[in-house]
Amino acid sequence: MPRKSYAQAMLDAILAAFESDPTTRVIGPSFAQGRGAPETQEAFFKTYGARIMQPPISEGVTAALGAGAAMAGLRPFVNFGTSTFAFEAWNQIVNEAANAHFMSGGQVTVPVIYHMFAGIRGGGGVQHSQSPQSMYANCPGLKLVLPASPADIQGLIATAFRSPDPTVIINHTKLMGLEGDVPEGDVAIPFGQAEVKREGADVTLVATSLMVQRALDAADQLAGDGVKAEVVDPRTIVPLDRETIIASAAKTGRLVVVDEAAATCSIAAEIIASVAEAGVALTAPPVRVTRPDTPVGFSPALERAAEPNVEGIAGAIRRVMG
Amino acid sequence: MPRKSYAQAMLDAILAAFESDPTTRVIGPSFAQGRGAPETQEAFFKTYGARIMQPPISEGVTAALGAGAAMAGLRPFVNFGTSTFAFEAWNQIVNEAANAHFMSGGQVTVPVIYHMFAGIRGGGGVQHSQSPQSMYANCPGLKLVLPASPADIQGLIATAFRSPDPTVIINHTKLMGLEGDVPEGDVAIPFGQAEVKREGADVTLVATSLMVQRALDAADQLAGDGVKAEVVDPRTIVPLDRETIIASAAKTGRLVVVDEAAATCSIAAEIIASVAEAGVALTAPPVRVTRPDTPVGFSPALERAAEPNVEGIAGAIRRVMG
Amino acid sequence: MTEALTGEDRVALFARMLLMRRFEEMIIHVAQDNTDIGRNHLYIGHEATGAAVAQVLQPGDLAHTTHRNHGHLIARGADPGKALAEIMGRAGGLNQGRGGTWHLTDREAGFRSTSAMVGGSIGLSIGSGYALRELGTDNVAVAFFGDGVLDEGISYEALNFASQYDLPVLFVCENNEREGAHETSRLAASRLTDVPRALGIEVATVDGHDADAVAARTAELLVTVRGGRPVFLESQLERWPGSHQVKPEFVTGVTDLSHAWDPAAISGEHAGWIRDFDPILRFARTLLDDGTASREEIAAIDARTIETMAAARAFAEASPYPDPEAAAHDVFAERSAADA
Amino acid sequence: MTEALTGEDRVALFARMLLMRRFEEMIIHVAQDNTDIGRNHLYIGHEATGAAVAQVLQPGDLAHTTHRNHGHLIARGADPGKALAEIMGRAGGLNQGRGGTWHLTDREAGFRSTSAMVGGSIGLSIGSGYALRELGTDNVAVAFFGDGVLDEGISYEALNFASQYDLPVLFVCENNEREGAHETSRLAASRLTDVPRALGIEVATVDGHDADAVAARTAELLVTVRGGRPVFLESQLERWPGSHQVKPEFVTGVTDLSHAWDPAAISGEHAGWIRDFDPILRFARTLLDDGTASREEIAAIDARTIETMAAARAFAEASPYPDPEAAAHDVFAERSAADA
Ligand SMILES: Cc1ncc(C[n+]2csc(CCOP(=O)(O)OP(=O)(O)O)c2C)c(N)n1
Ligand SMILES: Cc1ncc(C[n+]2csc(CCOP(=O)(O)OP(=O)(O)O)c2C)c(N)n1
Ligand SMILES: [Mg+2]
Ligand SMILES: [Mg+2]
Repeated sequence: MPRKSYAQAMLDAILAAFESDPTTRVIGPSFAQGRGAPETQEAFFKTYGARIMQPPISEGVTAALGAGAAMAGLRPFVNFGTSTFAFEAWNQIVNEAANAHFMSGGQVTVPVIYHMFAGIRGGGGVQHSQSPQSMYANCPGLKLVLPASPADIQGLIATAFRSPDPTVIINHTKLMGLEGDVPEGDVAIPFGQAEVKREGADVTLVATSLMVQRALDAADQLAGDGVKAEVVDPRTIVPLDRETIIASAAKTGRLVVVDEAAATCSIAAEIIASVAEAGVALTAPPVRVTRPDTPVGFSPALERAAEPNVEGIAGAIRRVMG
Repeated sequence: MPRKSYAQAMLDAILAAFESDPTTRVIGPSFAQGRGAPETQEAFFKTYGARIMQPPISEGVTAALGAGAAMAGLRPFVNFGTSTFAFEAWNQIVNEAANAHFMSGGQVTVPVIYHMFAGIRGGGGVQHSQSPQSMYANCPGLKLVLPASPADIQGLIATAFRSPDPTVIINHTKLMGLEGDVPEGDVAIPFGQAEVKREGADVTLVATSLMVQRALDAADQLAGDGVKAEVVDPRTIVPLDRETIIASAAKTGRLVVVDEAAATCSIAAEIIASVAEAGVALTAPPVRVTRPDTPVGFSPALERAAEPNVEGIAGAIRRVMG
Repeated sequence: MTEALTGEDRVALFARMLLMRRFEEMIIHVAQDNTDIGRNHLYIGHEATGAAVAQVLQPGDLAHTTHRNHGHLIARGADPGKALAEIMGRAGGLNQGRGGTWHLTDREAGFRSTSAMVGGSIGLSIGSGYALRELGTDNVAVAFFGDGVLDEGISYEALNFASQYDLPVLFVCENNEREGAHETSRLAASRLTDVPRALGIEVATVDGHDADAVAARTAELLVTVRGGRPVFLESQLERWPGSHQVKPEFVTGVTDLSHAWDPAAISGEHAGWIRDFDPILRFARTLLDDGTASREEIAAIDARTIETMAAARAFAEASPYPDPEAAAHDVFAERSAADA
Repeated sequence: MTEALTGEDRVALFARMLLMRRFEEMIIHVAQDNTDIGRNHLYIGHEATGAAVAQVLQPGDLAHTTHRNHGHLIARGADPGKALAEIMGRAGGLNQGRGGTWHLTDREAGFRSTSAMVGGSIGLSIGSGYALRELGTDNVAVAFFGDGVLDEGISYEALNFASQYDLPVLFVCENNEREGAHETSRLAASRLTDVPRALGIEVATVDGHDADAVAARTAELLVTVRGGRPVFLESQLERWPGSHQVKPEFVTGVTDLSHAWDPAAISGEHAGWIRDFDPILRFARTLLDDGTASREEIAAIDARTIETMAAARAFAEASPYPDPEAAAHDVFAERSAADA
């Protein structure tokens, strides 16, 4: 399998969609945040310039354009840059794009992709470090994708470009440089299928996005102490593969959930609640590891304090191991 | 104690704040949605017209105005009408008002109240029936208030007007006509104090907003079968009185959570997760009763299908009672 | 394409307007008999705009409308029975009962999604215009919206976007605001058209009660739009006296076409509006005056229209409410294994 | 209030501009030595605007600025040491290290909250203007923002709002966009000022490299603003060649004041910008030419400024990083029993 960076895999997936489907468009082309694969990006611009549009700084109408164009037969990949910029388009995403298929009685489909970078990225400060995934997860009608590896981003973007539904893809800025193996050929990864990224019998770690990498590191660290952690990556939050998560928790009897968004009403809460509702008898109370309910300060010291890290995850594992 | 409607209590609280504090303002005066207390409203307009402003249909700048004016010394009560209209102001609420105190290193306070009507209201259709409470709960820096009774709305608005922090108040449209006893005098209800609205030893029902009334009805209904349900109303979601909730769940050993928002990443999930994390040993798996993860269709038949109702709550109680 | 409408066209245009009016009157009747249809924003008084624009559009042109959408849908050929069924929340409705009055949608008639958010239609129209251009069609997008939409920042963004990128969008603003009344908008510009004009968009203003004028002006403007430049048309309207009602009422009475030839018979509180601003009576008068139609022909059209409405109402009332199961259908077009 | 600035005022204005410039140069130095200060948007080249506006404001006037805020804060008196400490993420920073470069805030200097969202400052300024009026003060609000803000719908909403409600807001747009370059904005209007003008707001345009002109024009406009009408001032700027850099670089070199009297010595790729558009050199030249200051006085101001910067840097570097505990402080001004 070829090895490539997350940024490269992302561009390759967009490129492949552009090659096979003439209705694809990119709206907002600064989609690698200067973080990778510049040659591919340049080649992409050269080949497909006419299908790429740089909108004004008008996120509201840009999101509406994406939804409207999707209804009218295009497949736009709308890139907002930092996820908070899309807050200017909240109504267009959660109240237009998300609802149109249902509201029209199924007459229209809205195959638009809304892509954004999120998370504590290093110096982003209070207004550029958010992780809005749970807000989107609470909006019916949007599919929600959090790719955690080069293979995932390539395979999930491939699926997003074939999906008839509006899809929000949230990429963690810090993942852009991550290297990994990516299968060749048709790599589409179906939505709603969690991946067990590491098997283990003692404790289930459910993690999303960058936190999958942190959870894997924590699992490595704990392996030295003889703790066998299983790492489950849901990959898509909507639809959510509760079955795989619940089965893993039932197997290990211990649950730690790691997500970078603020704690209250987070994906971490959702997963813990789903396992509890399923009646899984856990050996120890589940633990969530998230950003606390605080904005993220600019200072590196404050970022470090807010960001879920390997030590925190390892600590949570130790806690549930008793 | 005088008996009055929810709408009346709401207006009385605003009136009292206007009387005692000359820096209070109302931005967006259609705050009773034609649903009650017209005389008080008229008198209010007459006395305080100069402190009431009707903004253009520009929710973004209206929310920014509220935040900016609060920073500069006023106490604005900004009313958006239907909660989805505030989606046009998402960035101004969650990324400006919510962050300014923290981001400035505590130099500024933002005592603005953002008020909105939410929920399945009868004929609202897909775009006017949302319950955005969990989205706000996931945004650090906003206090979040869901008053469920005339006494609560009066007492919580009183507190909101004295609070230095940005506060989102979500009122369920269907509560406006509800009658109840309201204490006289200084009725401020502190944020972060749940109220046990009905005591019971067998099962804990945690419910918010209109669902508190539904939960009380279900508790009544089940009392006939000898089931003693305790109904806990958190009243504010941020801050959340987890202590009272956990204590009640520990006492009864059974938990049903009722909230009208879509299920995934909801307040219901948050409460179930909080109880699970606290290690409360429940006799039966907890159950959430929410709107499913669907938009709310217009037809009364579809509203009824989406809305958590007394039968659904009673069913959930029976399930946890085994 | 800019040729004047033929007599036949004009009679068809009149019939279209009357269909729209009788449809809204039927809504008032239903609202009076039925409490479940929510808050309706009727199109009464706007008919000349929606009908004339529809008349000069071409198949494949996409239109977007607002909370005040009934007339636009009917004008472009939506079935009145299905439209009424939708407004009544029935399974046989255009949107299977999911949309209701604010969201009437008919793909066949060129409506892909109807938003009730102020600013919804104008935003989506940018996407339609862009797609129609990119797909290499000769079609255009039309955004219908009220004066209130100019209060929202997204309207400004949409106008700027369309102007920047030469999108084939016709913006139709139905301005029913009374000078200084601030009933549905609070714009500091002295004229609505100052905003699009500042953004380099060609603007035009038309008397929205004059069907001939709207049709002629729109046909002209569409040449520019099909050529790849957006255009902004303001249709100036006198607000129908019933339009502020939460629940529609017959404030101006059921339209009596004989008022077209017998204005002396007009009476009541709102006689002024009926006499001077009802676009249906006005157009009927014109057609009579220039000999295009006779009283008998007009009466016959009305009779047919009233029959159509009776059939529509019968259809809608016979349509069942949706199955509760349907409440969770069509959240997504594609379901996955993880969906319950 | 509209009297011309005295010689003393003008020298003070020059000193203010130089302080702003040396501050940004210090940031470049720090960035070169320190990887932790993130992405900075420097105010180099804009100094005449921020300094001149600050010079004619009054105590109590509230200002709002953007991601490109350093100059505005320094111009209104923020401590350079605390400002630098903030940019370096230190506990002794203006915002205790929570804000960083994009959010410098100093209540004493009249800044309540600095947003890095495009459109943030202009929105908040409406609230400040409204509050200042409602509280019965004679003060005004100022919104500083770039040309890119006119792309966002909220700018249009803000202008409309201010015009509608006669709010005392001075809108200062620092336009550093090159004709047709679309580097920071894509506005279809032929001039930026077409938008506020369409909304009934008085507009003015000034050469943003000319400190005297900005001060005089702003002082004039503030009379209108204090009288209760918003005004829109466009400051036209030639983009500093370094401003597109993600990490600031010395593309134009450390400012050499002797270039004011010895332009022949200017060299390098960007000599044109330095010679024609550097507002500091230009103002120094004017002060020399009209006899307001001598070369020696200018050199002495510079020496003091450089000393101030040395002290600022020493202060900032000695300031510790915030305590990790502080990451959860001040989320709310009021904590409750339910807070952990
Ligand atoms: C974003 C948003 N804000 C507020 C509303 C509430 N609202 C519904 S109709 C309306 C007035 C619209 O006026 P206009 O666009 O002129 O249309 P008209 O009803 O006059 O035809 C308002 C404010 C809304 N639907 N959406
Ligand atoms: C809502 C939002 N969208 C996008 C951005 C990203 N962004 C930061 S600065 C900038 C350009 C701003 O241009 P302008 O306002 O002219 O200011 P300048 O940098 O030229 O001084 C953009 C698009 C943002 N910060 N906020
Ligand atoms: Mg109107
Ligand atoms: Mg600029």
